[in-house]
Amino acid sequence: MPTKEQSLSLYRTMQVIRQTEEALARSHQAGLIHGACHTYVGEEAIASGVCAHLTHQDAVFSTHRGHGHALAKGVPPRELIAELFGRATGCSRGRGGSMHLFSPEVGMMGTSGIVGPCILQAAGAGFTFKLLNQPHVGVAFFGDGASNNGAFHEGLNLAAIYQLPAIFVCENNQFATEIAITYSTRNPDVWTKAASFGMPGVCVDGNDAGAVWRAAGEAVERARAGGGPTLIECKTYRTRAHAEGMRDGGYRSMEEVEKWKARDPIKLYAAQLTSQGQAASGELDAIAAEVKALVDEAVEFAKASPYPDGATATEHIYA
Amino acid sequence: MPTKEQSLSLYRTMQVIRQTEEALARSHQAGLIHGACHTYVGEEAIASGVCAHLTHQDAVFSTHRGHGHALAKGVPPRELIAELFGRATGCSRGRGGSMHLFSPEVGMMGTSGIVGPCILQAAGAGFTFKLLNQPHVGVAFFGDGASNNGAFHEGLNLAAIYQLPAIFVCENNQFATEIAITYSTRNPDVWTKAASFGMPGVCVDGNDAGAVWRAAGEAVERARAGGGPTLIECKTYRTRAHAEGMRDGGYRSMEEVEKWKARDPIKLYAAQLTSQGQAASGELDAIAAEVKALVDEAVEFAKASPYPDGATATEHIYA
Amino acid sequence: MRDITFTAATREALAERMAVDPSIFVVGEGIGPRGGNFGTTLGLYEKYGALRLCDTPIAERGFVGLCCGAAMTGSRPIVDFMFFDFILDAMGELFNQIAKMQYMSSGRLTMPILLRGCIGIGSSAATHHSGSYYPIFAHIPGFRVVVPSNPYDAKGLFRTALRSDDPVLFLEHKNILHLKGPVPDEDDDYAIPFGLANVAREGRDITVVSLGLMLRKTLEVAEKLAAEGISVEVIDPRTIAPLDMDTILASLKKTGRILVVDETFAPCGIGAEIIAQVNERGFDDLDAPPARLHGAHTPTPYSPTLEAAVVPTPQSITQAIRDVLAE
Amino acid sequence: MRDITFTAATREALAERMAVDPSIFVVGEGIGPRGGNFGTTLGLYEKYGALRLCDTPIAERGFVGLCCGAAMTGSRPIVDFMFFDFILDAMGELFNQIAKMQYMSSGRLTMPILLRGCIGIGSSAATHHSGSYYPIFAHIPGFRVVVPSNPYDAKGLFRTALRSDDPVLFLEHKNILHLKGPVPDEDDDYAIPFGLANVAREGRDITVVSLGLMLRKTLEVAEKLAAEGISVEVIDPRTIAPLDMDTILASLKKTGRILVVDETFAPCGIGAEIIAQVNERGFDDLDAPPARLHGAHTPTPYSPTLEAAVVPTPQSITQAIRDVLAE
Ligand SMILES: Cc1ncc(C[n+]2csc(CCOP(=O)(O)OP(=O)(O)O)c2C)c(N)n1
Ligand SMILES: Cc1ncc(C[n+]2csc(CCOP(=O)(O)OP(=O)(O)O)c2C)c(N)n1
Ligand SMILES: [Mg+2]
Ligand SMILES: [Mg+2]
Repeated sequence: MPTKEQSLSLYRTMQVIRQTEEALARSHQAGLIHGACHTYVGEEAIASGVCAHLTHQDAVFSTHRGHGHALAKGVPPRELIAELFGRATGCSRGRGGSMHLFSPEVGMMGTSGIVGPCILQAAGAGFTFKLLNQPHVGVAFFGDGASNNGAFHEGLNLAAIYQLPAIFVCENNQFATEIAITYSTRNPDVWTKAASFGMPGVCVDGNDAGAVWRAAGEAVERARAGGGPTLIECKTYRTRAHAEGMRDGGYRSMEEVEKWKARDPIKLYAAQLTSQGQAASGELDAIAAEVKALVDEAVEFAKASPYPDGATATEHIYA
Repeated sequence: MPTKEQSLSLYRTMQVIRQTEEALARSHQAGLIHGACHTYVGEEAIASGVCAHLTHQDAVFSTHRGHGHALAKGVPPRELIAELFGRATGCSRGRGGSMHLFSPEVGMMGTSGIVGPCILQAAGAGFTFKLLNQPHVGVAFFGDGASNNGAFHEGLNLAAIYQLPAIFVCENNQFATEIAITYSTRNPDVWTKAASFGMPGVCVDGNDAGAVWRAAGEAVERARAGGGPTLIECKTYRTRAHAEGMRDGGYRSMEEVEKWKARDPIKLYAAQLTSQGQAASGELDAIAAEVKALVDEAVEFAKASPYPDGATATEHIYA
Repeated sequence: MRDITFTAATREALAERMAVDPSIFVVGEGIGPRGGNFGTTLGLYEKYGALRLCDTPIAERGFVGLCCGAAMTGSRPIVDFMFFDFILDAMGELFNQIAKMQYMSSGRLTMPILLRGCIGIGSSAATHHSGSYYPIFAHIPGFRVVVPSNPYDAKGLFRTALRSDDPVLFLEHKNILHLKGPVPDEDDDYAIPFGLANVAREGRDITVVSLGLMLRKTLEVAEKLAAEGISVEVIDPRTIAPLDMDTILASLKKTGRILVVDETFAPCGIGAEIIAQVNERGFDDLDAPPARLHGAHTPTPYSPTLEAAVVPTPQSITQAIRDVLAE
Repeated sequence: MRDITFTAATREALAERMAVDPSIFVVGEGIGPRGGNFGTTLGLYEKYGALRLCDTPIAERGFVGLCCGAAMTGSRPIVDFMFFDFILDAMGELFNQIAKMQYMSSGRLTMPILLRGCIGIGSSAATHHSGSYYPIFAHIPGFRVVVPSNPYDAKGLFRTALRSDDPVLFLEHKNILHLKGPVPDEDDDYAIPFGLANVAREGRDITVVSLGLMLRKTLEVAEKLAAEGISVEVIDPRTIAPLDMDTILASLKKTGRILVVDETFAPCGIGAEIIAQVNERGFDDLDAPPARLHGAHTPTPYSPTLEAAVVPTPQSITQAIRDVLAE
C-alpha cells in the first residue's frame, strides 16, 4: 500500500498528465501543434503507477503515445508542450515533436514513432544495468497493437533468457488506431503470452492507479533484486480519438466510450483516496488547482519560446 | 492408421532421404559440393510423415536444412544432387545449391538460407488458397531456432486471425547450430506457444514416422476443411554435424548423439511395420535396395551433368 | 478529362482492376472499413469485403512475407504501408526473398506484388514518417520503382503496376496526395509503361531532372526563370528502376547542361547515378559539370524552421540552376 | 611485425580493448564458447564469460534493438552478424533508431555500437550469404562504414571503431578473412582514423579506387600492367563513410583518369558517388570520362560458373583500365 504522500504524488502525476493533454488538445485545435498529437487521456494511471517506482537512473522507452510517460518520468510540462509547438526549448529541442520525446537527464530515453523498438531498447537498458552491476531497470511502455509485432516476441525472449532487469508494460486500450485487439489476435489476453518466454505475466486494471502501482512495485523490486523481467498487461481505454483531429466514430460505439469515461482513472483514484480516508477532497482539489497553474504557465512558456535556428538542422548527426 | 501401401511409401520416402543425404555427405567429402550442405539425417520421419498428405498443389516452404523436404515433396534425387553439384540440371538450375531448392512444379516453393521467412510464406500460400477457394494448404518446415524469431510470432498470428489453411512444422532437434534450445528460450516446448495465437498446437515424437503421419493428417484435414492452421512441434535430433565439414563436438555429448542414433526413425519404423505385421523385413530390404539403385544413378547423373553457362547468370531477374 | 486528386486517381485504377481480377487483395493497417489512412482504399471494403481488403496487425515484416508467399502461389497482393517508413522492418523479406524469387527459381515463379506507401518530408511529420528510401530500391536488383508527380501519371503508372509480374514500389509524396490534376475519363484505359520519362517542360538552356514533389517545385522555378529568358527543360523520369536515360541524354544533347534535383540523400543517391550515366554516355555533350541538388544528409527534424532547412526549395533550386549556367 | 590473418588482427584489437573497457560486450550466434563462425571471438568467452560474449537466439532484429538500448545507457555493444546478410531483418532498428538517436536527442545521447559481418561473393555461398550492402549504409546519414582490405588496416580501423561514439559497420570480405599480412607487434598501439584513404600503389597514368577484396585484385592487375609500362595508382578509401575524396582528387589531378572498381551493385552505388564528386570537384582534371566497374546487377548465383560471371575479375579490371586509357 502506498503511503499518503505516495498516493497524493500519484494523484498529482495523473493530474499533470490529464491537464497537460487537455492543454495540448486545445493547442492542437488552435493550430499551435505542427505535427501529430496522440493523447494519453484515460490511461494516466498506468504511466503514473509505474513511474512512481522509478528513479532518473531507470530508463524508460516509449512509443507514439508517449506524453504521459515523459511527464510521469519527470519531463516538465513546459518542455513537453514546447516540443509539440516545435520550439527550441522543447525536450527534444524541436527536433522530435509528439512522437520523439527525449530527456536522458531524467531517464526518458525516447519515444518512437515506430511501434515496437521500445520493447527491444528497454531490454537493452536492462542488459547495460546487468553488465555494469547497476541497480536500475529498463521499462518499455507499448500498446496492444505492438504485442502482435515481432519485436514483442524477440524482445521478451531475450530479456527472459538473460534474466534482464526490465519491465514490459502493455497498455491494452483495446484498439490499434481503429483495429480492435480482438481482430488482430485470437488471444487478446496479452499477459498470457509471457508463458512463451518463461516470464511472469500479470494483468491489472489499467484504470486503477493503486493496482498498477502495486503490480509495478513488485515487478520493479524483482528486477532490481536480479529476479528478471516481468510483463504487465494493463487493461485500459483511450477516451479521445487515436490522434487529435481524427474521427472517433465507426470502429467503436459511443456507449463504450462513455462506459469507460465513467471509469476515469483520476475520478476512480480520487474516490478511493477519499473513501479510504487517505485524502480529503479539499486536498485533491488543491493539487488540481496547483497543477492547473503549472500547466497554464507551461503553455505560455511554450508560446513565448523561440523556434530553433534552421542553420542548426544538420548538427548532432555524429558524435 | 496408414494403409500398408501408405506405410511402405512412407518408409520408402525415408529411405530416399537417408540414402540421398549419405550420398551427399560422401560427395561433400569428395569435393563435389561447392557450397554448404546441411543434412537431414535423423529427422527423415518428419518430412516423410507430413508430405505423405500433400499433393503437388500444396505449397511447401523450407529452410537451410531442406533436402528432406524437397525429396519428400517429390523432387527427384538426381535434381537435388545435381543442384548441390552446381549443375544446370539441378532443381534450381545451379543457381541455388543446398539452401535454395526450387521446384514449383511439385509444390516445392523454395528453401531459404535465411531462417524465418518460410513461416510467413506458408501463411501467404494459405492466403492465396483461401482467397481463391482452392482446397490446398501451405506448409512451413523450420527449426527450433526459428521459433525464437519474430517471423514465428507474426506469421503464426496472421495465419490464426485469418484462419488460413497452413501447417507450421517445427523440427525441434534441440540445437540451433551449437546453441541449445534450452539456452535460447526458457520455454523449450514450442508447441505451447500456439496458445499465444489461439491456434491448436500439438507435440509429437519426430522420430516416430507413424505419429508424425497421424498428427499431420489431422492438421491437413482441418486446414482443407477451413478449420485454420496448426502448429506441430516434432521433437527430434540431427545425428550428423550441423553442416558437412563442421565439428560436432563440444556443444553436445557423444552419448547423447548415440542415444538418438539408437532411436533412428527408419529403424524404429521398420520395427513397427514388421512387428505389426504390416510388412515383412524382406519387403523393406527390397525397398532399400531399389532406392540405393535410384540414388546411385542420381549421383552419376549429377556428375555427368554440365555446369550452367556463365552467360546466363543475369537472366530471370525480372519477369 | 476531369480534375481529381492523386489518391483518387490510383483508387480508380485499383477499383477498376479489382473488379476484373479476383486474385488482387490489399493488406495494410486501416485499409479495410476505414478506407486507408490516406483514403487509398476508400469504398472498396464495402464492395470486396474483409479478405480482399485485409486489415492487418502491426506486423510489417509478417504481412510482407505473407504477401511474398501469396504472390508465389497465384494471387496478386498489394501492400499498403500507409507511411513508407514502416517498410524497414520488412527489408529482409524484400531484399532476400521478394526480389530474388524469380531469379532463384530461374523464371519459374513470378512475383506480382505491389508495395505502396506515402513518402517525403513535410507537415512536420518528423523522422519516422518522412522517409523515401527509393535510391536503395534502385540499388538492389529485382524491383520496379515508381515515383509519380501528378494524378495523370499516377493512374497510368498504377495501371501498369497492377499488371506487372515484378515487385513494384509505388511511392506517393505526402504533399501531393491531395493535389488535383486532369485525368481522362474512367472509360479511357490509357497506361504509362515503366522506364519512359516525361518531358514535363521543354527548354533549351539546361536540363533539370526531378521526381515527385521536387518535379513540381522545379516546374514552378522553370516558369519564373522563363520570365528572365532562361529556358529550362524539365524531365520527370517517373520510374527510377527502370530509368529512362535515353530521354535524359537526348535532352542533355540539346542543352549541354544538366542538374538533378531530388529530395532524398545525395550519397549513393539518384543524382549520383544519373551523373555517372551521363559521364558514361553523354560526356562529350557536357558544356558544364553535371550537378545535383539533394535534401540535406540528415534525419528529418520536426520543427517547421528545421524541416524547411533540409529540403530543396524554389530558392535553392533556382540557385543551383544559375550555378550550372554560370559554369 | 608479424604475419597474421585479417580475423586474428581484429581479434587482437577486440581482446585488448575488452581487457580495459568493461562496458564492451559482444552479441551474436555462436560467438560464445564456439568463438564465432569465423573465429572472430575465439578464446574470449573463456576470459570474459557468457554475459560479455553473449550467444543469442536467431533474432537479429531483437538483438540489434537490444544493443541500441544498451548503447543508449552506457555500454558499448558489438554485434557480430556472422554473415552480414542477416542484418536485413534489423534495418528498422538501424535506420530509424540507431542512426537517429544522437540527432533526435540533439547530441545528448551517443551511439557507440559496432556492427560487424562477413560480406562478399565467393565460395558458392549463394545469394543469402554473399551480400555486402555498404552503399546503402553510406546513403543513410548516421553511420561510419569500414571496408578494410588487409590485416594491418583491419586492426588499425577496428581499434578506431572500438573508440567511436557513432554506429560503425565493419565489413569483412569472406575471401580475405583468412589471408595473412604484416601487422605490428601487439605493443604497438597504432590506429587508423576513419576517412583517411590509403594510396596502396603509386602510379602516373590512371587512378583506380577500390575496396576490400577488389582492392587486392586491382593491385594484382596493376602489377601486371606495370610490366607493360602502364602505371596505375591504386587508392583504398578504407572507409566509405566518411569518404576521403581529397586523396582521390589529388590522385586524379596527377593521373587525369579515374576508374572505380567495386563488387557491389552499380546503380546508386559507390562508383556513382565517387564519379559525382569527381564531377563536382575535379571536372577540369579529367582527361577522360570517369568510369566504374561493378559486380553484375543480379542476385548471387551458386554454381561456380555463374558466380564467376557476376564479379569483377582481373581480366575485366584490366579491360576497364585499358578502356579508360584509350579514351
Ligand atoms: C511499425 C509501425 N507500423 C505502423 C505504424 C502506424 N501506427 C501508429 S499508431 C498505430 C496503432 C498503435 O496501436 P497500439 O500499439 O495499440 O497503441 P495505441 O495507439 O492504442 O496506444 C499504428 C498502426 C507505426 N507507427 N509503426
Ligand atoms: C536470419 C538468420 N540468422 C542466422 C543464420 C545462420 N544460421 C544458419 S542455420 C542456423 C541454425 C538454425 O537452427 P534451427 O532453426 O534450429 O535449424 P536446424 O539447423 O537445427 O535444423 C543459423 C543460426 C541464418 N541462416 N539466418
Ligand atoms: Mg492500443
Ligand atoms: Mg534446430
